[in-house]
Amino acid sequence: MSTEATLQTAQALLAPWTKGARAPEPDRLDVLIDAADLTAAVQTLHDARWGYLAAITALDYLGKTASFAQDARWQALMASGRVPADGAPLEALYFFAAGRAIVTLRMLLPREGAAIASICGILPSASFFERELSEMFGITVTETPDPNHLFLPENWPAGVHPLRKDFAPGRQ
Amino acid sequence: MATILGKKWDEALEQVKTWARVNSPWAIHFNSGSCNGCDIEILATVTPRYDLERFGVKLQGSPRHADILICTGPVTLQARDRLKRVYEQMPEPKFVVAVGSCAISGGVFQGCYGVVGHIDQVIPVDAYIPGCPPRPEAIIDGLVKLLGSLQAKGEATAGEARHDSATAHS
Amino acid sequence: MENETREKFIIPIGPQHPALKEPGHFEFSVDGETVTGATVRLGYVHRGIEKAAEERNWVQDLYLLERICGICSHAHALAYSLGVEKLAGVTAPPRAQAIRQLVAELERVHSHLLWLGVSAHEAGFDTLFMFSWRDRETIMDVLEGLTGNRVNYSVNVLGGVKADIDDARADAIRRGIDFLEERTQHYLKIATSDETFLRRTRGVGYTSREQAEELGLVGPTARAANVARDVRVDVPYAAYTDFPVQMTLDTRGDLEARFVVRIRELFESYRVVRQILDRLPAGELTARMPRRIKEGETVSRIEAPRGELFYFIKSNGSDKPERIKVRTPSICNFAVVTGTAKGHQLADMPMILAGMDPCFSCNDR
Amino acid sequence: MRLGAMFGDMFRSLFKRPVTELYPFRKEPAPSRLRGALTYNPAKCTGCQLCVKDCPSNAIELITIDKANKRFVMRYYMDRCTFCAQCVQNCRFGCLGMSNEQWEMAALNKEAFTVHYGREEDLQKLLSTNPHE
Repeated sequence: MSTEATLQTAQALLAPWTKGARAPEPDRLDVLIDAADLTAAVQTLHDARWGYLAAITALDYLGKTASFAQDARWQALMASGRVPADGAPLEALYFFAAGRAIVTLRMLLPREGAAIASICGILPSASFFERELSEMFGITVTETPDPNHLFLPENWPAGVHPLRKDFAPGRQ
Repeated sequence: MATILGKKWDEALEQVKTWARVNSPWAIHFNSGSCNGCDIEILATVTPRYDLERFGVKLQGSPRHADILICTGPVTLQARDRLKRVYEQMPEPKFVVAVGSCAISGGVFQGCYGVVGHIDQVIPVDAYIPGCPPRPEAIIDGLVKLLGSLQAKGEATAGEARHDSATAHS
Repeated sequence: MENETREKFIIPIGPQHPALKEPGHFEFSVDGETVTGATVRLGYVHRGIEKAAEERNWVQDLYLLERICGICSHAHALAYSLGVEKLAGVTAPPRAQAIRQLVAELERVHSHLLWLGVSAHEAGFDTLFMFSWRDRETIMDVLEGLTGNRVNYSVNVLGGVKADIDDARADAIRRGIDFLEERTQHYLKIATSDETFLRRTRGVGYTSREQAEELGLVGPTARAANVARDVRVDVPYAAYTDFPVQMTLDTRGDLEARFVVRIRELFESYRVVRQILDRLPAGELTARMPRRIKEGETVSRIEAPRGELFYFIKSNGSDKPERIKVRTPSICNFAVVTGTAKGHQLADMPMILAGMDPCFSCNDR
Repeated sequence: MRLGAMFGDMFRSLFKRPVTELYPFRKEPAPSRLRGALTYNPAKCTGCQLCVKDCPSNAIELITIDKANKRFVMRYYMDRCTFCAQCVQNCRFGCLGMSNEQWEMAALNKEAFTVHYGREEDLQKLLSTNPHE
């Protein structure tokens, strides 16, 4: 199957939850979804045996809130009243790869109290990625089988998340 | 008379100690956050081509058996206490060799949040081997330099004992 | 009844253990000698490279990221440079791409031989350990002569490579490869025929194809379970379109299959290295790179010796990256230890762990 | 199915020349491209600072003695250097290089690792103004 066809299959599969889609590169497809729909979307990809989970990461948009003015997900988040007007969002990225094609599920999360459902029930291999996501970005992954730190020491201060933009590494 | 014999005995003992220390130093290797580059080069020095055992150096698993602590890498948050503990467990006299640029100064990892610093901010270091990673020959060179300094130090101590016994005799 | 009354016994191994040269902590819960569960704790070599990469410029990051791992340093540097070049819209010249692939394959040879020795050591087969490391020095000499350093070759620059290959050097590489090919034949024979060694590998650490896919394994560990996943074939990068490789698969899924797959991959590497040397494209070594990289995001994937290496790079248009995500192959493959440990003897655990070729410094970053 | 698959290798090794190199008693020349300590040619330096800018580990400092006459002294921290040769790549005037002779740099104290490169008179001038360096 060609890369385009593979991507089209994924697009069709994910259509029920898609809030927007874009193709940043010829072999990539970014699908914008709501955080609440994550497990359903992953389940669909998994049931259709579409690709494998390549990575999970997140981005911090501190000071870049303006770039979301047109984003439906951002408006929905603002409407929910969970975000202070100047609170820059976090964006969780779930990469799935099938051959050359890469589909990225992108979800906006509020900065305070960011939470996302675990996909370990569908893909057990996500456990390490979810542990990393929660300690590095402070995104709570609900019902993940092992919520402990993966990389950071046990005595790492609570509420400090190294990969957020407001973390400035000072010499210890 | 007893003191003279005692001094002679001390002198001989010092010489035996130095001989043993210099001819068969056992080493333990500790990775406190290295990229593996130095570790595989240390491993390469004990394999047939470089064969560190020519100098009596043997890699040991237990700090209790080791005379030399070979450290690689910058010290990470989680490795700091372990490095200290391994060092404290080693019997006296003990010597530390820092292998690689990051073990000496932090190298490229200076300023990373997971890095506490370099080896000599945590434990005292006796020999430094720069390189990223140093060639196995350079590691041997560093160890030979360290053993040379031990020999010189041992001879000086034995010399002192000899000097003392000479003054006691007169 | 026995099982219920018996207390669960947990054996911690590590972080400082004689089996591996790197710190990692494992906890095996055991019933007698039989393992009933395993967990892993990482982070002893966590330096915070991803964060540090956001604070340095694009060129400095190349060398920082290269030092994520000393064994597959070229894979990291290559994935990063290809990604940044893609973002900047620059393509490295064909000669540079071919040299990159050549070094990548030589690195695979060094890594697999290293692994062969270390895992033989875990099995108590120190003769094989010493012999394979003796022969590995051939490839180290080749790499040192070609790039100027035995480890952390720093052969990449953004936009190309530093080291060129002339005829004399090509001959030196060919001589090294010829010698190693003969030795590798011998090692393949040993790994598949020595009775004592097979007792340690045959049927140990078995994963079925479905299990391997479920656990998300990558690289030789997955290919040993017949999962056809190889970035070099699926998404050819550098010069892999001009010098393609064959995927090496095995259906058995146990430790022996992992040995066979890795050793057979060596032959494929030797073949490709010869092919590149014979048909090395002429031309420049570097293309000009801008200091500031255009705004954008990209994904760069590489087949490192241990499996798929995944880079996500985001630029904000300045001379520093906005975010670099590194997903290393080992973190996917750890599932093979935690997933298949159950039911094995405790004494087999070091072999199973070594069989996936773990790299803690890759994981922890 | 056989036992002792490597006995043959071991037996043959007994009659072969040992593979062990006798370093440090016999030294083989290092490969020509080996990246050892940095070398600096003060006559060619224009003080553009490009080497300093891209150094991943801040191993180089370029001290200006007299900008108009292009007199610079390079302070090189050998202990920080990662020997990546990016500075050599960056230098457009060919004043930097990496020595394949100076790579046995082990020392028993760290002071030995901070070295100054430059013209003799510039070095003296620098060291006289900074007695601690």
